[in-house]
Amino acid sequence: MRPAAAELVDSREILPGQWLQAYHAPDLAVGSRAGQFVHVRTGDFSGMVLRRPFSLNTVDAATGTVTIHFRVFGRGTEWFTRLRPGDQIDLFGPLGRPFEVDPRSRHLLLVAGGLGIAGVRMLADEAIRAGRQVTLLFGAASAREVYPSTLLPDEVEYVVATDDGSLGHRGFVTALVPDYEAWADQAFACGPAPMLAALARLAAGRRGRLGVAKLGRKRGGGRTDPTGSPAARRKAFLQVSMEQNMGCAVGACLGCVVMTMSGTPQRVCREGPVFAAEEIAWEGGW
Amino acid sequence: MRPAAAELVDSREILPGQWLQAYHAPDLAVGSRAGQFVHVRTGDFSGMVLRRPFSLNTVDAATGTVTIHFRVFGRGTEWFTRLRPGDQIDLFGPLGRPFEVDPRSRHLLLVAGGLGIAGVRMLADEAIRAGRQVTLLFGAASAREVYPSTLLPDEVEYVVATDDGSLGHRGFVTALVPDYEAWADQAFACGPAPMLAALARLAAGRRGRLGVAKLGRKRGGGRTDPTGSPAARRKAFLQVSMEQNMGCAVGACLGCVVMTMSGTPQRVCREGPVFAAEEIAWEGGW
Amino acid sequence: MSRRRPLPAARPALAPATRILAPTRPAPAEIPAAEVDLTVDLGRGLVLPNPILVASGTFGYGVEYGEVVDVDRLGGICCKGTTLRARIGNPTPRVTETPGGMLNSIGLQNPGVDALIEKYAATWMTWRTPVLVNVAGESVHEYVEVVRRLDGVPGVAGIELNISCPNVGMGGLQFAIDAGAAGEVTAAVRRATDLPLLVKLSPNVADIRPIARAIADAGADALTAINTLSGIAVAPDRRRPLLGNVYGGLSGPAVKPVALRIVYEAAQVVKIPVIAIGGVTELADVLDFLAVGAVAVQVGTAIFADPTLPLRLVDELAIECSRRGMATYRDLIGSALPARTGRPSAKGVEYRP
Amino acid sequence: MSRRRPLPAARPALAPATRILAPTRPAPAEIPAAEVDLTVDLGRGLVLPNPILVASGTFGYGVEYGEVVDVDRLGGICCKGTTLRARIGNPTPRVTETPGGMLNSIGLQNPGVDALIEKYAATWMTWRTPVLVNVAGESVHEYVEVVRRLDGVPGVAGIELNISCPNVGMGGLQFAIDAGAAGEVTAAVRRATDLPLLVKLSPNVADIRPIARAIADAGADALTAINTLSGIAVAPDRRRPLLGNVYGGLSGPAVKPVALRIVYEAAQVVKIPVIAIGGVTELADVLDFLAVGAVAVQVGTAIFADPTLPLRLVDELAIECSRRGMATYRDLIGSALPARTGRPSAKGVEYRP
Ligand SMILES: Cc1cc2nc3c(=O)[nH]c(=O)nc-3n(C[C@H](O)[C@H](O)[C@H](O)COP(=O)(O)OP(=O)(O)OC[C@H]3O[C@@H](n4cnc5c(N)ncnc54)[C@H](O)[C@@H]3O)c2cc1C
Ligand SMILES: Cc1cc2nc3c(=O)[nH]c(=O)nc-3n(C[C@H](O)[C@H](O)[C@H](O)COP(=O)(O)OP(=O)(O)OC[C@H]3O[C@@H](n4cnc5c(N)ncnc54)[C@H](O)[C@@H]3O)c2cc1C
Ligand SMILES: Cc1cc2nc3c(=O)[nH]c(=O)nc-3n(C[C@H](O)[C@H](O)[C@H](O)COP(=O)(O)O)c2cc1C
Ligand SMILES: Cc1cc2nc3c(=O)[nH]c(=O)nc-3n(C[C@H](O)[C@H](O)[C@H](O)COP(=O)(O)O)c2cc1C
Ligand code: FES
Ligand code: FES
Repeated sequence: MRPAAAELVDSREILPGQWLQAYHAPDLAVGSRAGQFVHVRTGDFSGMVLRRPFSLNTVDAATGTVTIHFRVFGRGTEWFTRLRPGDQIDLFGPLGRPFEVDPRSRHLLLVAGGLGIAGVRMLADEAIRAGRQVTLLFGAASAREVYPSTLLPDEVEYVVATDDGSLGHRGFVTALVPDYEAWADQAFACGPAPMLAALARLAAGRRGRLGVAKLGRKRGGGRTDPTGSPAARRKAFLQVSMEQNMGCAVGACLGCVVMTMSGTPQRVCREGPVFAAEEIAWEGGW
Repeated sequence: MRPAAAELVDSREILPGQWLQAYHAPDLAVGSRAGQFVHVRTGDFSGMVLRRPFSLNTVDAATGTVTIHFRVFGRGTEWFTRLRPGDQIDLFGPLGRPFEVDPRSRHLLLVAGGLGIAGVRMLADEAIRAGRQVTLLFGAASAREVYPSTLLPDEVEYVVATDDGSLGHRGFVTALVPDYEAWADQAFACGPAPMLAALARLAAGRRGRLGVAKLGRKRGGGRTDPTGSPAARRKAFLQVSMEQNMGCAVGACLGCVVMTMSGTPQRVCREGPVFAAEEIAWEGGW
Repeated sequence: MSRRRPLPAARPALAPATRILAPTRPAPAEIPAAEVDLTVDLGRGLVLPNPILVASGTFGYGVEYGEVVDVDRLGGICCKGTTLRARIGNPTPRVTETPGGMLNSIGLQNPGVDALIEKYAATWMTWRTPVLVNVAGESVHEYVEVVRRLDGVPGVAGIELNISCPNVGMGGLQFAIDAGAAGEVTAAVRRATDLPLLVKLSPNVADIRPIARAIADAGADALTAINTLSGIAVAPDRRRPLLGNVYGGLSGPAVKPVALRIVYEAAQVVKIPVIAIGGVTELADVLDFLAVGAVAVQVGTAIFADPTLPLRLVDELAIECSRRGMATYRDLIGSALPARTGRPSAKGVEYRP
Repeated sequence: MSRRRPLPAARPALAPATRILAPTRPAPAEIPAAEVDLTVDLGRGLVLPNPILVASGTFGYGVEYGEVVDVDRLGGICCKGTTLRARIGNPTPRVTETPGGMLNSIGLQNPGVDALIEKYAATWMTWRTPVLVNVAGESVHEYVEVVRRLDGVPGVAGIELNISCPNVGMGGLQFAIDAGAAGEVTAAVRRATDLPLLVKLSPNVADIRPIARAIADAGADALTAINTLSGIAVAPDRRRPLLGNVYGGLSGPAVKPVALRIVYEAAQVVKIPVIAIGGVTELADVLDFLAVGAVAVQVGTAIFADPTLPLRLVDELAIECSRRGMATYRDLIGSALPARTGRPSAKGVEYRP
């Protein structure tokens, strides 16, 4: 975790208003894990004082390349699109805690809503490298916002839902989940908060519907890991990657918290951005 | 006078920290006169809300090119140096009132202190085109800050003074002026305020030293032109180009005034930047 | 999508339905932009053609930008601050840039009210755009006297009282920082004229609400907010403050959050309209200020960077309404205000970092 | 210079001499940067190793940036605001960017003073850098109680009182906006501890000087200024203010002119040291604040963009002094203040736009 100079290698608009940028950043490309993020500084002369957080979309240790995938939302993201190959930029990371895959999980269900794909994309690479099976459920408003399958590893089973039915299932991506409930050992999701909340509700009912959750049954009444610990998260069926506006991204400012079931706010940048779904107080709590 | 898109054609550091930039700006290149300036906008995403004023250094109506010559002073000028050929920028101008040369003047003395060269540079072109003789007295701290003679028309008589004597006369450029007092029909100056004030004192004493001022003697007791009018300035021996921090550059904000002998502040952007030396209250007056 | 697997039969979305991306709302019936009602009725017969004004001190007397801006398409023009007698203003430098903003200390240089009327009123009369004369003074008497001379002058559409001036009668305390003084000067001017009367709030106070209330109670027709924040800059050689007058007023995008707060608070405690000023540089800023309760906005500092901005904002506002199927921009006002504004919140004061 | 004509014989410069470019001063005897005295003596035994501190709320408890910043080279650390009992803080969003600045409304989330001591004091004790605990409360009693618990705790080098909190005993008015309340809470805390006591000024007031004086008279060892300006932002859908708490505090470069003004005014009316905060992003800002009378500065918001900034400023300040032949950075303090500060100017209040 250091502010590090990175050089833009490639920048492409892969979907309307959505950009994929590759940076040469060897320090980041080694040791980063799926679910972690970088905090990116905008131009020096700008009136923009805050960095912008982006998920590590992919990393390639061999070439020292990391990619981010972002949507043009406001001034900062607009500014990034103006960078040209060769431009230097300051990427701070890797930050936050990664997804934790149970060593016994064979079937991983990834659920992404829109830009949420950037949050789980790297997990697909990691899982396939580890010989796991991956199904990615992807939801978007319409066909023109659907993530191109060419940007996914061949091994990924890719299922699409669109709100208007212009491609794949018509409706919300959450509607696809029950079909995979039994198949999946674990699920990992990133996307708009309402989508994550719906998934959390589904996950909470799953144990009842399936009888016994596949994972954890061998553990019987053994010791319980403290909530929020990597070990506890590793056992969770559903892990979600959360978003919050950030100041510092290292846990210093308490700007980025989410309320948890324990009644204590947790920092997305430090305890997150990945949480077990059951840690989160989905209805708020302030 | 309009905000107009201009494209950077060429950008060079001609002296340490001093840049010469050429812009393609056909609208500006026609009808602009020596002494006028442009108000240049900085980058859109910057925290810099004000434009920056620069003298029109040269204009070439044939190619539609204008140049500015500036020193890197703060954030804005630093930002301009980062522009690359092909970049678009917004030049607002031409603004302000030009130097007024008396039609009868054959010998023009230009006096420039450091960057002040940018304020009188274009007058040399205009004068030579009109068949006048031009001597340029130039002062700088040392040889390394002396404006390259290669950037001047061949017809210009170029005389240099440096504070440390590393090139030309040792001392202030003002010390050179008396030698040309008799030769010059009119003088035009741009540079630091103390230099202009010293020149103004010299000019005020000139009439006494020379007996009768060369210009104006034929007019006898005729009508007098109102102070500050082009006609009145045209008769002044010494015209100076003044600087002040600017807001609007069109006369709306009253940010850029200089105090005049009449006790009313005048706007550098509108009544100036060129003034007859005798209009200015050199000691202030607030 | 070659590798898409055959989908299970479509089924109803799970309850409660979740929306993954912005819902595709039913497209509203589009109103042609030219037909959107942008007029602002401020009472006493003052109807602005649109809610985009130019702020006092940044647009001179309306004539300076003449070659660049078609003044007749503006919603209104607040001219430079005017006093009873001519003023030469403050020593230079008078302006400087600051991060995201600027400081100015013009010191109310102006020719005095009589010269103002002589020089500009006839021109203003020929304009469709109302010109509001921004009035300053150092005593209640001075304000009243200036306004009296403006009363009935054709071409003068209204008054904007700049009360961020020292009240010599109160030991130099600004009228604007004291509810009593602010109310008193407003009431006195109100008695002196039937012209539409706008009063401009200063942000340099701990709580704007009692001041806003006092001004409204004293008979103002509208509030304008904000004037500049008090600030300084240091000269490059660091031997003195940079501005000739030491103190300057901070304006520009940097102050927008403060302006939003003041408008938000004032709009909740008064019934008269509030016109917002402070850091407007794009349509989003206009929409933000309308959302917190402003009926119109003034553009100030941003004019220096882009004189064409105010007119562009007029067009863009009409297009925005048109796109959203709104027959009038007024539907945008107050959308971010709390639903019940009955009991004024004490939050402004209770703010904790 | 081929075309240079033969020069007339050199002659003495004309009187009065004019300087065309910056005079080449005699080069001062250079002091090695490492030997420049950067220490700041705040009294009561609190000596900061250098005048670059990190501001409360932006550097957590000093441990969070551990991997990136060598805390032991900082001049001081002001930790996050601490209250008597744990607080969960405000609903989200809690931060957002604004032009040249940011708004925050953390709402003083903190574990409470006892947990703070338990979790961090032992670590702080091992640091060379003094840690000042920023203390907040809603009544004089609460402040006193928190400070009492911190008194004598090894690792706690001093107190920074954050008085921008509502005083429940005064109907929610902030202590910081009222000279009486500010003096009262300072005096009460002063009686409760011998720890070095810094009190933090709020810029959200019409006149800082009576408040600064009241705090100094009540026995504070130093003032820190400024806390954030009160502001708001609007949510993208414009149906509500963006921050969960509606109000937030504005910080960053945008507020620097206001911070400079407050420091400039405070430094002229109190004899105790003033520590400046507000928009420091580079050495020039540090030099500006020293010039208007600050003895040290705190870096806040800028840390988020560049955590390495504070340490770079320490190095750059030493180099600047070295370059200018100064054996101590203290020669930079107050260079832009008026020569005679005897009769406090009324200018801050007299400001006119
Ligand atoms: C851990 C994490 C990972 C993220 N990964 C991605 C990603 O891979 N791809 C992507 O497109 N987006 C991602 N986001 C969201 C992304 O950070 C915002 O879209 C971006 O900051 C918007 O910046 P802007 O300048 O365009 O918008 P502005 O509106 O100009 O930004 C203003 C401020 O709000 C903050 N902000 C605005 N929206 C968000 C948001 N949704 N989340 C957090 N802060 C926000 C900005 O950081 C900035 O401080 C992620 C957010 C988080 C917290
Ligand atoms: C009519 C006119 C013509 C000029 N022509 C030239 C020229 O040809 N070449 C050149 O190098 N300089 C010229 N200057 C000065 C030039 O405008 C400043 O050097 C420049 O604005 C500094 O900007 P900055 O961002 O680098 O400095 P910053 O210090 O970052 O600027 C901060 C603010 O102060 C203003 N400012 C700072 N210095 C000056 C100054 N000397 N005059 C006016 N405003 C200033 C800036 O415009 C800006 O608003 C001219 C000034 C005027 C008024
Ligand atoms: C150069 C300048 C001069 C100003 N003069 C006046 C004035 O005479 N009277 C007044 O009420 N406000 C004056 N103001 C304040 C503006 O009208 C406005 O309230 C303020 O600048 C905030 O708006 P902005 O951020 O859009 O500039 C002046 C502002 C500037 C920048
Ligand atoms: C996220 C954040 C949290 C803050 N929390 C506190 C706090 O707990 N106590 C306090 O006195 N000031 C707090 N502040 C104010 C800062 O200490 C500082 O006074 C202010 O940010 C201005 O400095 P800056 O412009 O360098 O950020 C906070 C500021 C920020 C940005
Ligand atoms: S962003 Fe500062 S604590 Fe998470
Ligand atoms: S810069 Fe505005 S009047 Fe000259």
